[in-house]
Amino acid sequence: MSVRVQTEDFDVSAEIARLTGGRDDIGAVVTFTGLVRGEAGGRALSEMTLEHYPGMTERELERIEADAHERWPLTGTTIIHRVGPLKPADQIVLVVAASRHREAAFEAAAFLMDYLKTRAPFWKKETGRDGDGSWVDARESDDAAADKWQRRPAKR
Amino acid sequence: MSVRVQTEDFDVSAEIARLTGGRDDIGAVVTFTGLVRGEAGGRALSEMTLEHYPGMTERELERIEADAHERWPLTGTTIIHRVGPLKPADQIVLVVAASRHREAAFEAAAFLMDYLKTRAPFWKKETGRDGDGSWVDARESDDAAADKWQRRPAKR
Amino acid sequence: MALKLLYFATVRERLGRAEETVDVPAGLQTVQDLLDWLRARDESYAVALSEDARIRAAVDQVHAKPETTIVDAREVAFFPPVTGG
Amino acid sequence: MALKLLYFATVRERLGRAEETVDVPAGLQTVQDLLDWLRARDESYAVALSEDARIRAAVDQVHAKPETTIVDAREVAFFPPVTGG
Repeated sequence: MSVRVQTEDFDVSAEIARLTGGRDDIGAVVTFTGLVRGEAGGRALSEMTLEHYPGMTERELERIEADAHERWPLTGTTIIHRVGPLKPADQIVLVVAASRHREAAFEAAAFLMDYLKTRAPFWKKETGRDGDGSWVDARESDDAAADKWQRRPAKR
Repeated sequence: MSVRVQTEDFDVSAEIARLTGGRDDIGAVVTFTGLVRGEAGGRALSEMTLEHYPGMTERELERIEADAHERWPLTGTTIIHRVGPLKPADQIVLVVAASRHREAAFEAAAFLMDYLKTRAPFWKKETGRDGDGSWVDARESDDAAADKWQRRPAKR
Repeated sequence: MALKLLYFATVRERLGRAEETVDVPAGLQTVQDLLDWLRARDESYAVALSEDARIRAAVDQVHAKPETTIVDAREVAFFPPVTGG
Repeated sequence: MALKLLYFATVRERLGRAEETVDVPAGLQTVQDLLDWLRARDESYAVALSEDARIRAAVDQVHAKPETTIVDAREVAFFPPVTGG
């Protein structure tokens, strides 16, 4: 299990290798990479700034990760979230879930993202090409996505 | 859309970059990497050989990929499957799905794997450390996983 | 009781500060009590922590509800719904 | 009618060959007809293409069912259920 909050970019292959290196009991690795889009609600963006709550962020991500390990038989997970100023097409977030079987890896990666979106204390501010800054509104669909895991059975 | 059947290994980061490079309308990239496990049914393995049906394999993977693009609004997909002799911990298969939103990327990647497992003409032969070779049996759970997409609604 | 307060995103911008330490009356028991006390204290809090703004709170770096206790808390944070990922 | 037959995995190993071209009687209409004809032709086919082996087929590189036509087909492949991924 590993959680990192950083300004630097990340390399997906290197993060996969970090989980799989030196072992041969992993059959499936699923990664999710979130990227900054250059447009939001019809507005062209020049920058996206990620604010967070140092200390709580790491603790919350670790709780989410531990929750995933209780629900699925995982051989490893990684969560990396960037903070600070980012540009369109930059990578923002990476989630990696490794398991013996693909179902657990897929479900755990989706779960980690759904929970991260609604629980980890990050806030996005978009700056338009016109120079105007505005905070991103939380999406109700993200709450619904996180809520659906409440109904799911445990370990499979 | 891109399909490759090859003996060489692949690099996940490079494949992500191939889909995202030069554009800023992608918000989510999901990858699935399948790896050779060193053990099967309690037997330690020394090698796994992938046989396939040249020509049909590529056509079938392209059909599966086109099917995913009909079901979800994807900005790009990649399927790479290795053939020939592989060792435990080697990468076997890569699926990449890119979209504006994470739900489509996650679902399409899972769909591609489920369909690939039941439709693409590959066959695995495992060689134990004892030198005995045996063909892998198809799992009924794979058929069930592929069947569940028949009940899903189209484009979202 | 000295309590560290932290503000993020819109709340931070509206208040014009990221954190402060305040002396809160001993009678305050919950996050809701603290919110009500702050709002009554100064117009700037009433605006920044307005009920319309869907303000969320964390007590000692754990997500909190209005009824969560703040007794013995070291820090309380106020912020809008999170938007990471 | 000259038809190219391809065999994979267990079927290939049991038959001892990966492909062959056979002259099939004009009356054969479907994959099932072809299977029955092959099985009756030689004991080695009866074993390699045994009904117990859950044999699958493809006609001109498209998955086929027992009732799929082989009229005008260029190649037919027989193999066990696929196990890639």
